[in-house]
Amino acid sequence: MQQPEERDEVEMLSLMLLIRRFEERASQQYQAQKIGGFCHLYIGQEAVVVGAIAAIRPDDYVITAYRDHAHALARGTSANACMAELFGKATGCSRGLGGSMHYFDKERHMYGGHAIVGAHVPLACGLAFACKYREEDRVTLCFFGDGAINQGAFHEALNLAALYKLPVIFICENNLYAMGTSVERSTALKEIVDRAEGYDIPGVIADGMNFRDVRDKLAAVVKSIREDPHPAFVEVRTYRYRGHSMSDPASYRTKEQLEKYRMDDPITRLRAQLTREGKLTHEQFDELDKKAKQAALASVKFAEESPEPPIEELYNYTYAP
Amino acid sequence: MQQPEERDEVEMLSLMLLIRRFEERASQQYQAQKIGGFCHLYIGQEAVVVGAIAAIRPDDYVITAYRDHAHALARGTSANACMAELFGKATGCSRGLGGSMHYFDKERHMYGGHAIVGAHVPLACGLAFACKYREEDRVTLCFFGDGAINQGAFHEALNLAALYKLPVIFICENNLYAMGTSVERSTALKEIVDRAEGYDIPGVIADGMNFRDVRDKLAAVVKSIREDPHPAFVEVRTYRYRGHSMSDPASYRTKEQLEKYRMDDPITRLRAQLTREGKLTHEQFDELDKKAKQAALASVKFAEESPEPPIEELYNYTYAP
Amino acid sequence: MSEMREITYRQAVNEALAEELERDPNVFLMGEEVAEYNGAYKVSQGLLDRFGPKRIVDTPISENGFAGLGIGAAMVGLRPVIEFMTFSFSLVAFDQVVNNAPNMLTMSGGQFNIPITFRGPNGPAHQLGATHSHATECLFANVPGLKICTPATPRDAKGLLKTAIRDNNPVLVLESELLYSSKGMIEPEDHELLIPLGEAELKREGSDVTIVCYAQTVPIALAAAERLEEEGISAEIIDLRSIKPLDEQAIYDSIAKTHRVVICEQDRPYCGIGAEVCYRIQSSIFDQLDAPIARVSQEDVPMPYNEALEKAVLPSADKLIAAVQKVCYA
Amino acid sequence: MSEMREITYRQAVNEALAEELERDPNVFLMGEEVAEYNGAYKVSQGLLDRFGPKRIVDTPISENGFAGLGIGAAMVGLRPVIEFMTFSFSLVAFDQVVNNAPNMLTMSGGQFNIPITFRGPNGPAHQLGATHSHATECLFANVPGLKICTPATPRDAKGLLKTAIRDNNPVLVLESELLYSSKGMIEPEDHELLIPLGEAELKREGSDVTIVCYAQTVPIALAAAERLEEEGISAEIIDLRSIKPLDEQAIYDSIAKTHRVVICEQDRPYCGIGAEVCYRIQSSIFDQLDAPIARVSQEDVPMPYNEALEKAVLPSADKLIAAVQKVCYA
Ligand SMILES: Cc1ncc(C[n+]2csc(CCOP(=O)(O)OP(=O)(O)O)c2C)c(N)n1
Ligand SMILES: Cc1ncc(C[n+]2csc(CCOP(=O)(O)OP(=O)(O)O)c2C)c(N)n1
Ligand SMILES: [Mg+2]
Ligand SMILES: [Mg+2]
Repeated sequence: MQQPEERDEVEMLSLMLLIRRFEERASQQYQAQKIGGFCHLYIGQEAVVVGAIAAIRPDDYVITAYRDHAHALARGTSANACMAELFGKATGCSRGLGGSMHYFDKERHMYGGHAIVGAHVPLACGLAFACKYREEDRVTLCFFGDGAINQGAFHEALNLAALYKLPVIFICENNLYAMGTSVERSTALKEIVDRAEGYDIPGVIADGMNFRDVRDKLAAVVKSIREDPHPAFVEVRTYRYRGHSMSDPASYRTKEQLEKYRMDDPITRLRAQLTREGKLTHEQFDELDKKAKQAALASVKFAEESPEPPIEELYNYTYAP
Repeated sequence: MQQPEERDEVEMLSLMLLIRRFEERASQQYQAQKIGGFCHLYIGQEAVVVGAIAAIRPDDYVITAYRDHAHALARGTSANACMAELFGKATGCSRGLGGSMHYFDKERHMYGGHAIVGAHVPLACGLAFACKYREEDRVTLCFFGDGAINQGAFHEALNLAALYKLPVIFICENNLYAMGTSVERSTALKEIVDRAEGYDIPGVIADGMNFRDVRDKLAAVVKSIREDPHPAFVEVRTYRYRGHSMSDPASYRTKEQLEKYRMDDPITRLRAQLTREGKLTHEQFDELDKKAKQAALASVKFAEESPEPPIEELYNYTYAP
Repeated sequence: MSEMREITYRQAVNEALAEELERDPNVFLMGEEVAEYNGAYKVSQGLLDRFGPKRIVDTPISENGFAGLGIGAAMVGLRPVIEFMTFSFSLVAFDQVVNNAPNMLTMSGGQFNIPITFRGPNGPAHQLGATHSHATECLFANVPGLKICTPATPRDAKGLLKTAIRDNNPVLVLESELLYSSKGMIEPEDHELLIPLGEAELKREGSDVTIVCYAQTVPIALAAAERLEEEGISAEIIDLRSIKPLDEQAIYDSIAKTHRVVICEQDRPYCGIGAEVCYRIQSSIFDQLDAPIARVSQEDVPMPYNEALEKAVLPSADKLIAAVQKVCYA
Repeated sequence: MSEMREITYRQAVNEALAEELERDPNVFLMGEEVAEYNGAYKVSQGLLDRFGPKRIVDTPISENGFAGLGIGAAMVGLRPVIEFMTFSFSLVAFDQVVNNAPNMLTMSGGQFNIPITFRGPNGPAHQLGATHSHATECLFANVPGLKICTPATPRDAKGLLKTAIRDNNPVLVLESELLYSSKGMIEPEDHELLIPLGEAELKREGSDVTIVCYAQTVPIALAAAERLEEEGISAEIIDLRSIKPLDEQAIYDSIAKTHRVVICEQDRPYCGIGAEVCYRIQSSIFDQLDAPIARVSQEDVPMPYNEALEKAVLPSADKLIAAVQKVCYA
C-alpha cells in the first residue's frame, strides 16, 4: 500500500488544479442552467482537502458536508463522474440522484456528501467505530465547516469519539463564514480549536492556504492515531473565494479580505515552493494546468452526453433487496 | 425586595428538612401505589437547590429537570400542592396533569420540571433572553444533571447563552451518576466544569453537600451577573442517596460510597454548623424537624382529600384561548 | 377594498412581520441569516435596519437551541417568531417543536401557554435532494397543541402570519419557497388584515368534483381545473389554508354538491394530510360519496436530485387530472 | 412445534438479540444502560456478560449522536441494533432516523444501504406524562426508506426483531413497555424463528366486523371481541404486525367477508396509522363497505398525568366496542 509520504507533490498540485478547473466549469454550467439545486464551490480551499488526503492511505475513510466536489476529486473520483452528478445523469458518482451536495464513491471510501449541517459528524464516528470494531488501522477524516460546530450533533459526536477512543480526525474547515455569519458572530470562543478541549481531544491548527502545513500536521496526527486509536481535532484556516452558494453575492465580506486571501492562493503557493526547489518548471506547470482544464472541459461533454437515470428506476433505491 | 444574604440560615435548614421529609412521604406513598408514573427523589442533594435559592431573589427565574420536587418546595410551592401533584389531583401545582416530573409554579417563577434530558436548557436561555430583552436584572437558574451535558441541546444552549451574554447560571448537579452510568463512563473530561471553557463561560465548582459553599459561590456569580449580564456555569458536586427512580435498586454503586456521602449529609452539616455557632439548639432543631414531618404528613392528607381534575377538562389545556 | 395592490408572497410575509413587530414590542424575529443577510430568501429584507438587532436576531446554526430559546422566552410572555431557513431543518429541532412547545400548557396544568410562531419555507423546492425537500405538515399535524397553516397566496401569507403571531399557542406557518416570488392582490398596507386559522377558502366554484388542496398544490389545482373545464368537468377547489385546525365543514359543503373528491397534497402519502382528510370525509358524509376518495401526493420515495425523477415524485396537474377523471368516470 | 414454550415478551426480545449476536459478528447492541445495567427495562439482561463490552455498548445520553454512529457503522457493513430507552427519546434523534438512515441509499445512487435496527418501547405506558408517552409509528411511517414493525406477542417480538436485524434497510421495531411482562407461546430456542415484515396475522376469525389493530391495541381488541361475542357480534381481528410495509391484502380479505371495519390504533388521530389504513381500504374496496370506516385512537390532546384523564385519552375495549356497535348498526 502506498504510504502518504511517498505521494508526489506535483501530483498533489495537479489535483488542486483539477479541483479548481472543475469547479470553474461547474460554475459556468450552473449559470447556463445545466445544473440544478444548490451548488457550493470550494475554490480557494483546495489545499485543505488535498493536504489532508496526502496524509492518509487510499483505504482510509473520508466523509464531508455539502461543499464536497473537492473531496471526491481528491479521493480519485473522476471529473466525469463528478460533473455528470451535477447534471443529474446516470453516470454521476451518485447516479444523478444525489446532486452537488451528495457525492458518494464507495469504492474510493468517500462516504458523502451530507447536507444537513453537522449531521454527518456522528456518521464519521460510526465509520471509525467500525474500524476499531474490526481491528483495522484505518483512520476516518471528517470534514465540516466552522458553522457546524454549534450543532448538537457535533457535540454528541465529539464526546462519543473521545469516550470510545475512536480513530477519527475532525477537520474543521474554518473559512471564517457560515453563509453570511462570521465565526465571531456564531461561536463564543476565541479559537475554534479550543472547543476540542471540552472533550479532552487534542487539537491542532493548520494553515489551510498551505498544502504542506496541512499535510504535515495531518500526517503527525494520523501517525499517532494509527499507533493508538483516538480522536483528534484539526482546525484548518482557509477561505472560500466565492459566495456560499451560487446565489450568494457574499456582500458581507470586504474586497480587501478577499484580495488578501487571493494573494495567498494555495495553488500559487505550492507552485512557487516547487519551482523554487527546482521540482517544477513553468512549462511543466502550464502543462499540468492545461491537462486540468482539458479534464474539466471533457467532463462537461461527458455529462452532457450521458443518459438520465430512467424514470422506471424511481422506486429502485428506496429499499435495498 | 428581600436580598439573599438576609435569608435566615435556620429558615434554609427548615427548607431542607421539609424537602427531605416530603420526599420520604412521597416514597412511602409511591410504594403504596398512591402515586403513578416515574418518581425521582432528591434526598441527599438538598443543599444544592436550597443553597442556590438562598443566593437569589424571589423574582429570579428557576427551571430544572425531572428531579424537581425540591426545586418547587425551595421556591415556596406548598408541600400540599406538591403532594397533590403526585396524586394527580386538581389541587396539585400542575393541576394533576404534570406529575412528579413536571412541577410548575408560575407565581413563584418556577418554570418546570422537564423530563427530556437536556431539552430544558435552551428554555432557560429563553427565560434569560426575555429578562435581557426587557432590561430586567433577574437571573435565571437552570439546574440539570451530569447526564444532560452530553445532549446536543445543552451544547447549543451554552453557545447561545455565551454569544448573547444571557444572564443565566447553568447549574450542573453532579451526583456522579446518570441512572446507572457514572460520569467517567459518560463524559470524556476530567472535570465537568471544564466543558464551560469550550464556550468561554466562567466555571466554578461548589460542594453540594455544603449549603454555605453553594450559597456563597452562587451569590458571587449572581452578583457579577446582575452588574453585567453574562452566563456562568457552576458544577455542584453532590450525591443522591436513593436510586435513580423508585424502581432502581442502584446496585451499580457501592455501599461504601453511599455511606461516605451519608456521613457528609447536608442537613446534618448545616445543623452542626448552626449549633456550633450557637444559632440553633437541639430542641429547636427537633422542633423544626417535627414541623417538617407534620407538613409532609399533612400534605398526604391534603392530597388524598383533594378532588381529581374533572374528565370534562380533558380538552381544556390543549390550546389556550 | 378599492385600493387592492399587487405584491409578492415574499413581500407579504415581510409586511406581516414588520406590522406585528411595530404593533407589539414583545414580538421579535430570530433565525439563521434573518438579520444582517436579510434572510436566506430575503423575506426579512430591511427589518434589521428598521427594528435593530435586539428584535431581529441572527443565530448560529443551532435550530434546536434557538427553537428552545424561543419557547422559553414565550413562557414569560414574549412572542417570538422563529424562522427555520427551511422546515427540513426543523427536524434537528423536532423535540423542541413537538415536546416543549405544545405540551407546556397541559404539563403545567394551564399555567404556561406558548405564544410562538415557527415559520419558513416547507416542502420540496427544486432539485434540493432527499434531505432538503421535506414536507413536514403531516409530522406536525399529528402533534396535539400545535396549529398549522399553509398560505398559498400573498394575501393568505400575510393574513395568516399576522394571526399566527397574535395566537396564544404555538403556530407553524409553512410557507413555500416556490411561491415566494408569486404575486397576488391584497388590501392596502393600512388595512388590518387578519385571516383566521381554521378557515378554508373556496378558490373556484364547480359542480362535478371537489379538489382539496393547500400550499404548493393550489396553483396545481387551479391549472388542472382550467384544463378539466375544457373536458367538460367542472371542478370546485377548496384551499385548506389551515391544516390544523381543519375546516371540515367547507369540505363537506362542497362534496354535498359534487359527491366526488380528490385531495391534492404536497406531502408524502403514508399518513399524509390526505389520509386524515379522507378519513374525516368518509366518516362524516359517507353517503354523499359517489366514488372512492382519491389522493394525489408525492410518491413514497426519498426525493431524487435528477429533475425528471423529482418531477415524477411530485404531484402535478397531469396527475391530478388523471385522478379527477378516474373519480368522475368511476 | 410440539415443544412450544411459554416466555415473556421481554425474554423474547432478549432471545432474538442473543441469537443474532451469536450468529453474526457484525451485529452489536448500543444504547443507554443496555450493558452494565442490563437495560432500563431489563431487556438486555445477561448480554454484556455473554458478549462483552465490544458488542454490548453503553452510551451517554446522546441519542442523536449514537443513532448517527450506528448509521455510519452500517454504511460499512456492521449491523447495529440501536436501543432507544423509549421512542419518545428518538425525537431528539429524529433527524438521524429520518434523514440519514432512509435517504442514504437514494442519495448515494444505490451505493450505501443501511442495515440498522432501531428498537425500544413505543407508545404510552402508564402515567408518564406528555413528553414520555409518544406513539411515534405514524411519524416514522411517513418517511420513505424506513420499515416499521410493532410486535404484540412474544413470538412476534422475537421473530420480527430477528428479521429486522437481517434486513438490509433501516427497520424500527416498536416494542411496548406495557407488554414486556406479558407471556405467550413460542417455538423452542433451537428453532430459527423469522417472521417476515409486511405480513399481518389473523388473530381471530369472525363474520360481522373486522377490527384492525397492532401493538398495545391487540389485547384490547381481543378483549373487546369476547364481549362483543356475548352481544352476538362476531369480530374478526387482524394484527398488522408491520406498519410499513403494510399487509393491505389481509385487511381487504377480511372486509370482503365482514363489510365493516374498525381500526383500533395506539397513536394519535391526526394523520395517524388509522387514517392511512382507512384511505387505502376505501380506495381499493369502496364497494365492499356497508358502513363508514371507524377509528379508535388517542384523543388529540397532550397526555395528562392524572390516571383517569390518561385513561380517557387512550383507546380501550369500551371505546372499541362502542365503535363496533356504531359500525354494525349503521
Ligand atoms: C441543520 C441545518 N441548518 C441550516 C442549513 C443551511 N445551511 C447550509 S450551509 C450553511 C452554512 C454552513 O457553514 P459552514 O459550516 O461554515 O460551511 P461552509 O459553507 O463555510 O463550507 C447553512 C446555514 C443546513 N443545511 N442544515
Ligand atoms: C433525551 C432523553 N434520553 C433519555 C432519558 C431517560 N433518562 C431519564 S433521567 C436519565 C438520567 C439522567 O441523569 P442526570 O442528568 O445525571 O440526572 P440525575 O438523574 O442524576 O438527577 C435518563 C437517561 C430522557 N428522559 N431523555
Ligand atoms: Mg464556513
Ligand atoms: Mg446525575
